[in-house]
Amino acid sequence: MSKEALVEVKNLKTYFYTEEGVVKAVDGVDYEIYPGETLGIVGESGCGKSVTSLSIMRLVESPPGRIEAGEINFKGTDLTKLSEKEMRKIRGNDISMIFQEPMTSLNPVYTVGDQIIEAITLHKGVKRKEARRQAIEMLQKVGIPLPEQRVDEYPHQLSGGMRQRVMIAMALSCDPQLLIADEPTTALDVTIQAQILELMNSLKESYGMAIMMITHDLGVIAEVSDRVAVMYAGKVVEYTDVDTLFDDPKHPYTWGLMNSIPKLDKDVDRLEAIPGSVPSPLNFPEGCKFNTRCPLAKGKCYDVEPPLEDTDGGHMVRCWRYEHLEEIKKRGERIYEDRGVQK
Amino acid sequence: MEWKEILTRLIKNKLSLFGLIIILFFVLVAVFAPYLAPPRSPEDAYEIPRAGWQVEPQPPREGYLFGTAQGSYDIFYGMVWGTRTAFRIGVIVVGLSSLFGIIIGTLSAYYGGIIDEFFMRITDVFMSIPFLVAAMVLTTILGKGLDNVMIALVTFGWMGTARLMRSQVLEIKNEEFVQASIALGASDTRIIFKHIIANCIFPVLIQAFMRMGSMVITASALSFLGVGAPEGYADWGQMITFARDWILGGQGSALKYWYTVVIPGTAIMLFSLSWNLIGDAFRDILDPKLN
Amino acid sequence: MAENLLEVNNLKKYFPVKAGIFKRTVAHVKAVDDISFAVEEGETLGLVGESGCGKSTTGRTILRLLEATAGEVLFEGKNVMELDKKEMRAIRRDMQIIFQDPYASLNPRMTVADIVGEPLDIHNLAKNKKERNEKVKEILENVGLGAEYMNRYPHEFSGGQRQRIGVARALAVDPKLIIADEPVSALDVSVQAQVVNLLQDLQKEYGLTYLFIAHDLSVVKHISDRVAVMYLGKLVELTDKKELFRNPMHPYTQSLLSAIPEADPKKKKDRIILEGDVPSPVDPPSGCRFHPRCPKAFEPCPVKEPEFKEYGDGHFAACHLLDQ
Amino acid sequence: QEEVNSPNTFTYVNIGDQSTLDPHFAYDTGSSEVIYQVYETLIGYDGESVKNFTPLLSTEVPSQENGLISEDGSDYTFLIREGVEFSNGNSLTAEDVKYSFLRGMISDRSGGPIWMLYEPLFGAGFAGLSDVTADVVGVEDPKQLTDEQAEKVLAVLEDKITVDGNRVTFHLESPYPPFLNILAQGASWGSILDKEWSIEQGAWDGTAADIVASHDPVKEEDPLFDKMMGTGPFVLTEWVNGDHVVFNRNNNYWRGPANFKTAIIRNVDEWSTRKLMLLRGDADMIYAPTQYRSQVEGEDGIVVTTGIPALQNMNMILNWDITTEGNSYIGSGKLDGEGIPSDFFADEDVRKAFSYAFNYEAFIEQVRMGEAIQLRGPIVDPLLGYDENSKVYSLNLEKAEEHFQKAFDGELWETGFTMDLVYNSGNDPRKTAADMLKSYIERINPKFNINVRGVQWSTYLDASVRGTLPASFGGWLADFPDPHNFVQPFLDSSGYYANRRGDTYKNWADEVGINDLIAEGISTTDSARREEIYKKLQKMSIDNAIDLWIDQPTKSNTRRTWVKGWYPNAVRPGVDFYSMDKVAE
Amino acid sequence: MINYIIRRFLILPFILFGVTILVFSMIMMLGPYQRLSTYINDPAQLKGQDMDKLISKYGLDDPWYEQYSRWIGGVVHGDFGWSESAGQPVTEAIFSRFPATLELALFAVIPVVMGGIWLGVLSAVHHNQKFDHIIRIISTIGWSFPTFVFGLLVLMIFYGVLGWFPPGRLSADAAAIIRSAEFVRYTGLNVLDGILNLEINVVFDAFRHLIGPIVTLAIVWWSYILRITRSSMLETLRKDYIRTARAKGVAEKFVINKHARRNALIPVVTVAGPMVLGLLGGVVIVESVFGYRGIGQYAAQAAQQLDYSGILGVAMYFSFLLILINLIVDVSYAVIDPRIRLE
Ligand SMILES: Nc1ncnc2c1ncn2[C@@H]1O[C@H](COP(=O)(O)OP(=O)(O)OP(=O)(O)O)[C@@H](O)[C@H]1O
Ligand SMILES: Nc1ncnc2c1ncn2[C@@H]1O[C@H](COP(=O)(O)OP(=O)(O)OP(=O)(O)O)[C@@H](O)[C@H]1O
Ligand SMILES: [Mg+2]
Ligand SMILES: [Mg+2]
Repeated sequence: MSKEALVEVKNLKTYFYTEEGVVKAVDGVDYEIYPGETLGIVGESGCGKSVTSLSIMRLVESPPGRIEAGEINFKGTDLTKLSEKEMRKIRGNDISMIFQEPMTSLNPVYTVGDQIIEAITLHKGVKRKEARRQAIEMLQKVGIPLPEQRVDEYPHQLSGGMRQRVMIAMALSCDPQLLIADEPTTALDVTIQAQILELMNSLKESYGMAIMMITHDLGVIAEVSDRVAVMYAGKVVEYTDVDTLFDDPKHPYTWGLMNSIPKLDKDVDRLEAIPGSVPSPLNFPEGCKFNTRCPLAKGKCYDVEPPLEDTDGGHMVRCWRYEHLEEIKKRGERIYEDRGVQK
Repeated sequence: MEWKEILTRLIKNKLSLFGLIIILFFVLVAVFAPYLAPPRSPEDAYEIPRAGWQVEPQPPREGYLFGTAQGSYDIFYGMVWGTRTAFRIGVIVVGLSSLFGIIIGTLSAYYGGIIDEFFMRITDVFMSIPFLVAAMVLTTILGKGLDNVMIALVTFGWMGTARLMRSQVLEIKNEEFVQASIALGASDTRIIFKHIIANCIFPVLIQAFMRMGSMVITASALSFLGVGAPEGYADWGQMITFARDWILGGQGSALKYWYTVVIPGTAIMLFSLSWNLIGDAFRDILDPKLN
Repeated sequence: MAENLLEVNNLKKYFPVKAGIFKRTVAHVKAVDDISFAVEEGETLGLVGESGCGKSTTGRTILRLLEATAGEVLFEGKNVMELDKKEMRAIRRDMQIIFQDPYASLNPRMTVADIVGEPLDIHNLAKNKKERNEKVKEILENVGLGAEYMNRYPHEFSGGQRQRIGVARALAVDPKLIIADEPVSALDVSVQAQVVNLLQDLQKEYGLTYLFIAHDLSVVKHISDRVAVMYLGKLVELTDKKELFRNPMHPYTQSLLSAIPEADPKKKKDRIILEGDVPSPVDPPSGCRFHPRCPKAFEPCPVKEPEFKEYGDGHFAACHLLDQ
Repeated sequence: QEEVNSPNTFTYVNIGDQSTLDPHFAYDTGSSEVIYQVYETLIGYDGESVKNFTPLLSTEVPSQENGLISEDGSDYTFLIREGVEFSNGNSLTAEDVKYSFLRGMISDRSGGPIWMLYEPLFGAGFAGLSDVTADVVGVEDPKQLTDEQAEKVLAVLEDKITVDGNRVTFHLESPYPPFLNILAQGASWGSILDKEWSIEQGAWDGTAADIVASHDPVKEEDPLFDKMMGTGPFVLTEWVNGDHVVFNRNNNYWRGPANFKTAIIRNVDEWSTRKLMLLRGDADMIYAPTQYRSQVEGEDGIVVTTGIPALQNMNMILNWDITTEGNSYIGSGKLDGEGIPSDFFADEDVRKAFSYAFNYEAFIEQVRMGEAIQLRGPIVDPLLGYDENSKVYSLNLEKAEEHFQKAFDGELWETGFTMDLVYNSGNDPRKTAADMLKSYIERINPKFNINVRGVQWSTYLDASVRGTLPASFGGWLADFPDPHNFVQPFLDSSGYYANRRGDTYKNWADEVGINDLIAEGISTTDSARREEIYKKLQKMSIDNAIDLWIDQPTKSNTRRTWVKGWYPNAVRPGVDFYSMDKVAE
Repeated sequence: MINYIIRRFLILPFILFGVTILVFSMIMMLGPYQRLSTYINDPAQLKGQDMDKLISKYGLDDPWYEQYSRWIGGVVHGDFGWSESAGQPVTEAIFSRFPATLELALFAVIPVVMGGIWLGVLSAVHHNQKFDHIIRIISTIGWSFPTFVFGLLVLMIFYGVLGWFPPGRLSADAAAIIRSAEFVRYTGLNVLDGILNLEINVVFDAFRHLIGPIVTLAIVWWSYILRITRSSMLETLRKDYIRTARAKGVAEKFVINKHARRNALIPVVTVAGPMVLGLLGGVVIVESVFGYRGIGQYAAQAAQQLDYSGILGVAMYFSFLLILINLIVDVSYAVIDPRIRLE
């Protein structure tokens, strides 16, 4: 791609030093986000999605967390090197973030207006009155009816969907260049989720910002992203544009993920279930971290961690044996064995 | 979490290890009291022997390792046997009041409605009188003596546990595993004991640890107010109350009678501190939010 | 056609809302408001709907974990609502429940053996400890867990494994009906499939009947034979799953189907995006409860409650449009 | 050289509190100490003396020499001082004096001090108004008097005190040697009230009709409960019970104004606090119990006066006739080693053995820190009948053993015994005394068991009245400095303590003539005869080991060196502020 | 909210009734002879052997319900009977001492609450750092020491050695000013009245006397508030909305002071009731040690002298006070927590 990346994450490692040991939550992640695009990040719970995004915001709780290595270049400056003060100027202004739980992400003791106004006055240097006007405008934009009235309400007076809209209004109030959305719809009902996703899409168009959309729902990914990074155990295992990914997943994990969800339009007798569960970040296996669950794993997979390799035209995969998968796919076989009743 | 694991973690934590060691030390002192400070006769074991009839405290000397307190009471003897008293107060008072609290709290929360209302109003009534004042009144009426002190402390000491237990049970009783058990056809008793109490017990336990020390302190406050253990009974609270009129020293030396206050004071403080440290550590271990 | 194992007739569950000085009941949460359906022996009936629409309440009321406000529940022809304590205990062997939250549904202070063995203890299904442990081992193996896990505590397991333990506990009494209340919602996608497969296998093996509650239509569709759609305490549509997806009659079902994001970027479908939120069940809208959000609402909707009736072979729905 | 703190204020820090300010109601040291500063009596003690009087509101001390006491010793006349004013400006008259005594006799609250007026005026057996009403009109309860009966009673009372100009005469039933002592008691019953003012406050209005209403008032409803109006050197300014009493100087005081404007009595129970207040100079004088005195003795700016005799004693009353019913203090209640029988202490040998098993010397030296003298019977030094050479017991375990062997014909020695020695909790000297007995007696024979038990005051009182205690502690503070005030309560069959020894003792005392001796002692004016009688009673107390006679504590006074003019008096409650001054060294 | 308060008012009579029954039943455990010691504690007064007369005079041998109803009948008319230990009617005794205790409690609560909260917040912010450990140990020690020992030590150091803070409530000179006719007793609180009367000496002197007891109470109760604030703050700092605030770019100082503290204080408010309960208990000891004439000292006295109307009165007034405080707590709860206020 020709455009210059807005954010460039290089070999990011964020560890937590806990009593039980070192949690390698993010263990060498690379990706870029370009202006105006949506990067989807998908992966199972605990694979490090949130920690990556918090690392970009430099909000990883420390102690116990620490960014161990890597660079996060935002428009040419390495965020990991900035002072806390400089970083504060960026937060909420250049990069904003919305979170999974709309119920708990707003401070219950302040009105939603206050919380949006705080963000505006903090970064735009405008008077409170003007900030309030802008806040109402933002609420209007995110589709909250009667914004003049809602602005003085407390979070608990709003429904979940509304709160998420407020969160979005707050995040967008300072025209950020990047919006990090950490599972913004997971806690919402499907019908509300559809509302929010549509809202985000329309706002993205009118604001022209980049979005980093974190989710574990492949449906959402397919709906909103331009490019996708699939994460597993603190690492990106597959990274390409959204169409390619869904057309031709090359990593056995991505494959499994896609086939383990039932489709509305296709009937299958059985789902393909990836066996076992994600290894504990306290002690990842040697070699490829997926080897504990991968049916294709063999030899080298148990010893050496595969690199994130460009297979063709920017389709990056972290697998020694992805070609093997190609063959199986061609044969139209299932790669994951049944794990039902064991006799 | 299993007991073994809890213990391991208590030992790993420096502060709680300190607490455990101190408590262990006191346990040993209590167990070996008859050897450390042989009583004249077993029935009078809790009666502190007097070195004479002198009122003024006398400093440590041969035969009286910690000196003698007001009235020539042997401080060493009082401290050694007082350890047993401290455990007795702690264990019996905390044990019984926690038991009452658990029963009342559990019944209130589990059955709700009028039962809840009834028990909670009773709790309110008992909580309307400051603990120390209430205990003081009851001890005064029952008369001096450790048993009466303990009765008073138990009578007015169960409400905190009851409330804690109630809120715990209210929380737990709607948990899905309780529902699951009901769906399996389990009886009330089984649910209460196997599921509810087992899951509420830790906060209560933590609270109990914290109260172990404070009960000994409260008992000493009662001694101070003149309604505690009878004169000459081996009890730390009494020992420190003996120091009451000597704390400020005399004749130009503020530290003249240091041993009367420092020795029992340290023991009480260490005892209470240790339970608190263990309780604190316990809470940290059991509260995943803080880890 | 098989017998109806479970028949729910005009079931209502209102939760009182207490307020005021004397904590008097000032209103009711009409969590389940007059619903009727039947589940045939051996089939899976899916029950979907948005959060708070009353799915769990339905399930729990059937099992009498909650006492119904009105209506009857016939299990094998017996009205469960009228059973006394002892009969209820007995019937609990035949009806079981699996919960949504794999973390909350297992007692953290009991070992796996005790959790799975509990139903055996309660109903005296094992003569002695040894026999009980044998049985527990067998059940655990059935759900894909090795005997080596028996003496561990729930927190030592992953979500998927815990859910298997929950399933094992329900299976221990050899039930006929299992009400699965969102058993996979809390699980990761890759693990979801494991549990779904397990449930399907168990059904085949033991001839179980499921009432499968979920908010995720795609999962429901995958596992169910028939699907019921619920909205704000009422059933709005109930039919065979193929029929439902081919020919959703109720506007709510239609929008629900279209709202689901599909894991296929090429398929950009036309969405019916509903306005607003689900109204409160305390004071539900008059007439058809869906009318304030319904894109197709017309005159009778706010005033008259549509009847839940059959429109063609086993396809029930409640919408005024259908009567036009 | 130190400067005097607040030279215009005198602060005395004491313990306890006051129960009332009504002189006819008060019967406790705390109250008397306050009353003394405001009210005055007809005569008072001369300085430290408890025998010599000095005139106060009367111009002369009556005596047979000056003719103010009649020949037969039964009429006492006082000449009332002229020109004395109450602090409200009213003049003192003889009427005020008569009113004061009549008002006292009428109000006569139950359990109060007024028996001391009835006994001399009406004779032995008369202890209060009810005895007079019973005698005169046959009504037991004065509250039931009809107006007519009341008139009769009042007339009888008025006959006893007559006024003639400025002369007030008391007509005693028979000679009563300590009568002047009673009137001279520094506070309370002898106080002279302002009649006009008192009636204004609602006190007895002088009529017979008001007797019923004024008799035996409920303390708090007593009109003079919290008000005072006297002729004394100070005026009550503020009384906050249990905390402090503030007096201001009476600038018109007939003997001239006091040395400081304000005097304060503060009540602080905590010793450490009192001590610090003294050391900081915020207190001019404090109450320092013997055992803590060493903490302040020798400090700069502080003087301690010790060895002040106090008309006070401590003994252990032995119960000759223990109530066995519901008694948990006497074990089995039998002579079987597991308890003691009801008549345990009726055996003289047991009493003697106990008397020999007490270390009087150590008790006085260590517990009293030398500030006490051994008792020689109920009468204390320096009252009539006290003989410092009389026989006493001392610790002698062989003798004790001998007596124990003899007791109950040797049976006791064989079976042994178990009993409780009970003291009221918080009283350390009593506890120590009990511990002492226990330690010596258990040493004599391993079969002897004594359990020392502390019980709270109310239980103690209850048990001692019910007679369940095998032995109880007695302590007596004299009402007036006369041996009668000791022998009567301790030895007389109708005395307060005799009651605690049970009927066995009462009968015995009657048989051996103790009661007669006491009666003779109080009605004899002849000093020598009296001395003889009291010496005999002392001797009987010791010879028969009626009780375990322990000690007579002495008092001490602790004050700043800048306090001048303080002097001790064994009888007077509290201190005499008027005599004192604050002057830097 | 209002309903809740009204409900509490309606329950109030039951609780008060319960309290009277409770205390009365304790007193009735004594026999009439023993209860007579309530009236007479000097054996010299019992010379006439008129105990029985006294018992019937005071109605001590009536059945309990008669005695109780006699008493409760008075209570209804605001008459709590006569307090033997105070030598005053109970109500008078309590009201004359109430300002002193109120003054002490008010001034003690300020450092306790301010200091406790401040230290608790600091401790939480420095969670698991040296500062946190030190503060925790000190507070635990403070909690582990008998109050009266502290009191006596404070007395020794600040009065005995330094001469700064004398015991009692006022020195003689200041007391004389207060007694003078010109001095108007507006409130009974010496400090306040001193200010209102422009008597700086009184204010100063009253303060001098207050500091000792305050310090003693504070040492003990600091640790209590500190612990609760600390754990509440720790919990709050982990809340999602704190992360939201940080993500907005709010400076850490404001995150803690504006967003976290207010929320953290909500649970702290709920312990105000128990704290006051304990404080009132502590007052009993502290007032005894410092010779400070307040309700606490009175309670100690009354209990020791078995002055049952006195004890009953103190218990009643303490429960009035507590119920009042709980009402205030509920209201302040609502003020800081809009979720309740708007209910
Ligand atoms: N404060 C922390 N201390 C210790 N470990 C942490 C902390 N925060 C996160 N982790 C660990 O880091 C790993 C990655 O967590 P992260 O929150 O990034 O997962 P995620 O992919 O966002 O999962 P989810 O889908 O559940 O949100 C997890 O194993 C988690 O336990
Ligand atoms: N015990 C209860 N008391 C009062 N209201 C209740 C209770 N249980 C449930 N409700 C209410 O009843 C309605 C239906 O709840 P229910 O749990 O059945 O919904 P659901 O469809 O299972 O939702 P979800 O998908 O969130 O589990 C909700 O509005 C809920 O708030
Ligand atoms: Mg996450
Ligand atoms: Mg549900």
